Amino acid sequence: MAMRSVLESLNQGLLRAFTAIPSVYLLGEDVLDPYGGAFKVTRGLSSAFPQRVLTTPISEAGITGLAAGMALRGLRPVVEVMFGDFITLIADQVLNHLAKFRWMYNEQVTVPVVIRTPMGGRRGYGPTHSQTLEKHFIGMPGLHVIAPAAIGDPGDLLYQAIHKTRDPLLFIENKLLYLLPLQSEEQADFTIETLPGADKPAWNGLPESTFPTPCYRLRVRGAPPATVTLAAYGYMAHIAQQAMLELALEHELFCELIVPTRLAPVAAGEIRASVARTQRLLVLEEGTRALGWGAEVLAQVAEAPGAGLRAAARLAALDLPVPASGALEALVLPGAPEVIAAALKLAEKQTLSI
Amino acid sequence: MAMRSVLESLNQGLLRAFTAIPSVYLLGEDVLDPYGGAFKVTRGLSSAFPQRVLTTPISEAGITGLAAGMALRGLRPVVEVMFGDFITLIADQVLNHLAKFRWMYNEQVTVPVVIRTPMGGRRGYGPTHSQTLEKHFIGMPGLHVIAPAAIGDPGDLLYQAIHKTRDPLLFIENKLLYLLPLQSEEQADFTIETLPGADKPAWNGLPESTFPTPCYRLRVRGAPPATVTLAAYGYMAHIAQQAMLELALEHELFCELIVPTRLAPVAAGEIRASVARTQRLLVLEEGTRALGWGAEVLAQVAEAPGAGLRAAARLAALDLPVPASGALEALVLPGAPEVIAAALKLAEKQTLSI
Amino acid sequence: MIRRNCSPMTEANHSQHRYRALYRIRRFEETVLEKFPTGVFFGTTHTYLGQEANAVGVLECLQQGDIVFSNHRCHGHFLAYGGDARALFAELMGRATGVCAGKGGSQHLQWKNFYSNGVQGGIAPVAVGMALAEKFKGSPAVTVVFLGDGTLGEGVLYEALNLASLWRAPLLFVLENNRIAQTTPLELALAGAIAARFQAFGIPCTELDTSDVEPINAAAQELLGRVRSGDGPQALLLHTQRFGPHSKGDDTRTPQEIENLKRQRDPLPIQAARLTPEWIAQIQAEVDAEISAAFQQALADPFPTAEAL
Amino acid sequence: MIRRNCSPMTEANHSQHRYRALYRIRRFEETVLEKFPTGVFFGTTHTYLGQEANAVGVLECLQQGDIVFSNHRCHGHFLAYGGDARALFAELMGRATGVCAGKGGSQHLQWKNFYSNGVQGGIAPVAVGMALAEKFKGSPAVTVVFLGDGTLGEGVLYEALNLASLWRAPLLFVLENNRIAQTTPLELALAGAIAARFQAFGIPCTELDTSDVEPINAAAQELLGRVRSGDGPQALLLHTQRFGPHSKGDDTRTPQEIENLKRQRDPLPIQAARLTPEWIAQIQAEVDAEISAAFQQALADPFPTAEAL
Ligand SMILES: Cc1ncc(C[n+]2csc(CCOP(=O)(O)OP(=O)(O)O)c2C)c(N)n1
Ligand SMILES: Cc1ncc(C[n+]2csc(CCOP(=O)(O)OP(=O)(O)O)c2C)c(N)n1
Ligand SMILES: [Mg+2]
Ligand SMILES: [Mg+2]
Repeated sequence: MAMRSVLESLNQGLLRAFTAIPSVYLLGEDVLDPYGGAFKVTRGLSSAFPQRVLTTPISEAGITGLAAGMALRGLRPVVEVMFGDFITLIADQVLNHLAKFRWMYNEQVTVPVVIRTPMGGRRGYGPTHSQTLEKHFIGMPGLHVIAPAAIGDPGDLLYQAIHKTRDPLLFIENKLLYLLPLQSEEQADFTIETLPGADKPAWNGLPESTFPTPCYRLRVRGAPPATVTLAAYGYMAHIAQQAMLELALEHELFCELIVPTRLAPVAAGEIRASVARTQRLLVLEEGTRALGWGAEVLAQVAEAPGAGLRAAARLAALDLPVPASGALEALVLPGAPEVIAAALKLAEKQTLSI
Repeated sequence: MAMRSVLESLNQGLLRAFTAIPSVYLLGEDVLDPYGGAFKVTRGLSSAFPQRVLTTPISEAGITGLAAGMALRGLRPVVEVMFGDFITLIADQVLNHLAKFRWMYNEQVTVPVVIRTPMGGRRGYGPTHSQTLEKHFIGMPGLHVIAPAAIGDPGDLLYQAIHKTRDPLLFIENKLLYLLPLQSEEQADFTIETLPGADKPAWNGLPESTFPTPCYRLRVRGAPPATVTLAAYGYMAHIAQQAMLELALEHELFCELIVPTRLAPVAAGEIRASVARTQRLLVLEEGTRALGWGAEVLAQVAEAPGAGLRAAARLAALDLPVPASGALEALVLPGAPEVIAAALKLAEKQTLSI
Repeated sequence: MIRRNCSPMTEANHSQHRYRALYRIRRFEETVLEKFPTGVFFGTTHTYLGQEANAVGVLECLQQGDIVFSNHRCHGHFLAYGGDARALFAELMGRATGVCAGKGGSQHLQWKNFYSNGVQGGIAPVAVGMALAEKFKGSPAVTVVFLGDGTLGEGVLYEALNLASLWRAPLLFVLENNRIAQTTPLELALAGAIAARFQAFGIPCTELDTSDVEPINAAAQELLGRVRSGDGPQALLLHTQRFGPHSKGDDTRTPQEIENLKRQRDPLPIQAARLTPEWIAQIQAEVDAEISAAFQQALADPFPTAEAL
Repeated sequence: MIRRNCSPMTEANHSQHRYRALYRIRRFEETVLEKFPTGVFFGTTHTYLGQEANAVGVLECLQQGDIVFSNHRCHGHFLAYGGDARALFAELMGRATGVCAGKGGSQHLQWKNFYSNGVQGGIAPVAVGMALAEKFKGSPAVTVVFLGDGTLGEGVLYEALNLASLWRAPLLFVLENNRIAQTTPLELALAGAIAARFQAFGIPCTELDTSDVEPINAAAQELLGRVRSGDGPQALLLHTQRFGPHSKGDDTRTPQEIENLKRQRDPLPIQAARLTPEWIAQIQAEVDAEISAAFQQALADPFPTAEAL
């Protein structure tokens, strides 16, 4: 069997959802075959389910609101926002409508809407088509945020989300993930463990999600115990893996990488557990730093009693728009060299403090 | 002279800006006299400057875009968003237009727009009129966020922002601040120091703001050195003061309170400096916790080499919409009793760890 | 006028029924404004005084399963839909027995197929989605969404009009044009013409300028008939008058102006003219008792506790 | 046809000038599509092939200080505005000499009074604000904003129409209707009629269905004349045809369909018919040389470095 890509996996997850669940509908721009969506994740759907795949006008807020209404009336709509840069246009629908309805209406309704969108740069698309904006949506009460990496079964994660969520859910797909092959537990260079998910997100009042959102731990195969914890999600996990190999081979610095798929409610338990062993934490993210996912992870680790944290840092995009020129984009977005440098710096602290 | 309220101060700051700067315009819903805006901050402006005060349709995104265009062509527009809950509607204009233009257009333009909006609950306005949403806007490259407290001269801060900013700036006014009297340095119960603002925000590439955004340190007058640092902005600073008094008088726990007015770029240096003395930090905010201002402050403190942090915690709203019923609202939003409890808990850690 | 969709009544008790519905909203809202200063309610409120005939005329046409999405000025719609006065008072008072257990408050109601939200415009696409969902499910239910003239300023409304029209959503847009938004007169907020806004998206718009519940009901019947028979979305533009302040005590119009409006446009005397004085007195007495009891019961209801979170 | 606003030219060199402007865009865009596979450009691009007469016809009417706001499909507008081909190539190549030093890329240009942004719809209110600013400052400058048919889906556009009309912004909306948005045909995205969308907001709309630069220019002159004389915003609806893919290689239309479009609607032969073969040859040769030199120069330009951040 050929190795599946993340794109194929997601596409199959959608097809599976449409096949298994008659109440699933898709709303998105340019999603009809033969085009099948700007990034082809929806390819084949409109041919197989012409009645339930709705290609829409360029109306991100409108179709998100439509999906809310459909969900309130018993359907399970999936919305595709063509570029994640445009989730700003759905912010009001998500925050003041979708994510509020269930609690504000005293649990008398549910709003099972999955909003999928591709994020990320490194393709030279420029300042309005390259951003990583989920940080602005993580931390809205009532909204789940999930992001697959090229590990496990992203399509199944999407399927589960569509099938089981009772709340609006933002599903973040990094553009560069799409063509990566899926890694499995027999990965040559790494051991990949699926953590028990002991880390049920504590969400006041709102019952937790009803499907598993796996968290992975990766180690370079055969490496000694790690002295640095890396935490990353999505495509940054892939970059982290590249860096880990080089850190191990060239610098004899051994890391373990924690890759959650759940971003909201933020669940840092598995990261904390790793840090309890390594005492050093480097959080990676492709978005800008301030009030990012990394800030929350670091804050949760710092708050925890007896965290035993000896050094911590974040690596994120520079606090700038994403430039179009590849020459500048590479400077603004964090890559493997920056991860390596940051990890070495963190490890130096170790040397110094001994 | 009667003590001025924050509302009077802001109103006078606006009047001063209109008087001194002919390029200042105001755009907002229901801002004309005699009404003068939903919270009266703009009262008197339209009578004095009828040509430059534009009452608008209910078009938050539209008027924000208009302001961007006006600013690109040399004016200094001020936008009032009637309730901060609706800044979700301007998210795309702010993030993908206003805040991007200067850098994306290679510094060939400036976008001096001040967007004022009232945030906050405790008035029973319910889930769509009580939120504290600035956390979703802090951390957008190119956007400044500023929030006055009932300390110093909020009107002057607003005036400076309108007069001097070269970038879009979100000015957050908590509704319960409006009627508070301004505190000055001769405040009976507290000593109030204005910190030197050594803490210039490091904003890659984007030159720093060109006007001072003061940061205050408050201590209970005559109290011994503090063993806990509190950090808060806006109305939460007022709540923190109430708690500090009670902590000092009833529990002999002495805190110092750091109150920044600049929220973005996030500048935690003065907080770090205080924590270096106290080793204990409690960050307070009225918004929900995840990826909030407190997360960034905690992360910056935890990252700093030799932070000497022994205990840290955040106190924020529960991760829920803000309920209308006062009975529930008081449970969801953090008040002085919660601050006291959290500070005592932090201090107990101290006892235990000694 | 075909009333095929209404429960069978004789013309006489039909008129009585309508008067009762109008007067019930009136008394409820008067009570709200009267009691607000006593501190029993949380937050703020937007009363429906003067616009009662719109809700009563339109919602009388609803059939089992039909859906209503309302806005900030939702008490009248809720009561005309059949909502319970005590539950609504309790919601305004933040009690556990409220429509949403006190979580929503005045602008955020949900009961059966009735919904409201306090963000201008955003409800329009949600209502379109509901209408489409019922269509996709093969249900005969239609959706009615209430909007104010000021809300024509919000862009998302036009996205909703386009989508509703493109996909023939079984939906009636009811635009209540009271010629004011908070304090802003229509002229300062609206360019062009309201009806043309709907028509530009291929949505027929019927316009009415009356406080008489009868023609409003007739027009709504007609339009909902078209919606039910698959003609796609329709718009009903109701020119109307707000008698009260926007919320509480924030009216910038002169008392004289409002007195004039009341003299010319009060839906209650218009409907009362169709009843005997005895019936009027009886209905008023019954409703006065209902509303007063509802208020007192709500006032005695418990506040929600931490478990409600 | 009054050409009071145009620089004085004889009819002959006017035609030559226009042909040059059209051909310059054509050659630029052809070069972009041709060279894209070689990897010299970053990201993606949206070419103006087929629509050249719109930019040339409209922007010929600009006067000193007038403002243009353009969208994702901005190369043609930029070149017709007078933008430098080398700076545009350099921007697409991410070079330090680009229009915005490589920061913006294909969709994000700023030079003199020309601006573009790649987010559909959001530019409309910004353009209204610019127009108003010039009016408030007492400047005679007018603003032109270019929008595509697909962008009629975005709600914020209608907020902009309302505000522009209410406050009589000196602004021309140019709606380029190429009947497609990315891959979505107009029929699947638009209910009602485009002209009515403007008219509903009190904005007069002039409609034209031609690839001939002359009538487009005449209409633009007429409308900009009205804008300049304080008549408020105007709309020019240009039915047009996109010859190329949406960006690169993503055309879902049949080659046959596109061939037909080219045969019927190419602005270049229409304008060429007004010139002698000698002039055509000479202009083509000059422009070919200009574009080719611009490309080569840009290719030799340096990339920006960390200091540019
Ligand atoms: C998005 C948004 N902006 C502003 C407000 C504040 N607001 C509440 S009601 C109102 C006026 C609404 O006017 P209209 O639509 O005419 O309804 P009416 O009050 O006249 O019934 C405003 C501005 C809001 N609720 N939502
Ligand atoms: C807000 C937003 N949504 C989606 C897109 C992606 N997108 C870029 S161009 C385009 C089609 C635009 O169609 P139209 O307005 O007709 O212009 P044309 O491409 O035909 O010139 C789309 C959907 C975008 N840039 N911005
Ligand atoms: Mg109104
Ligand atoms: Mg098009």
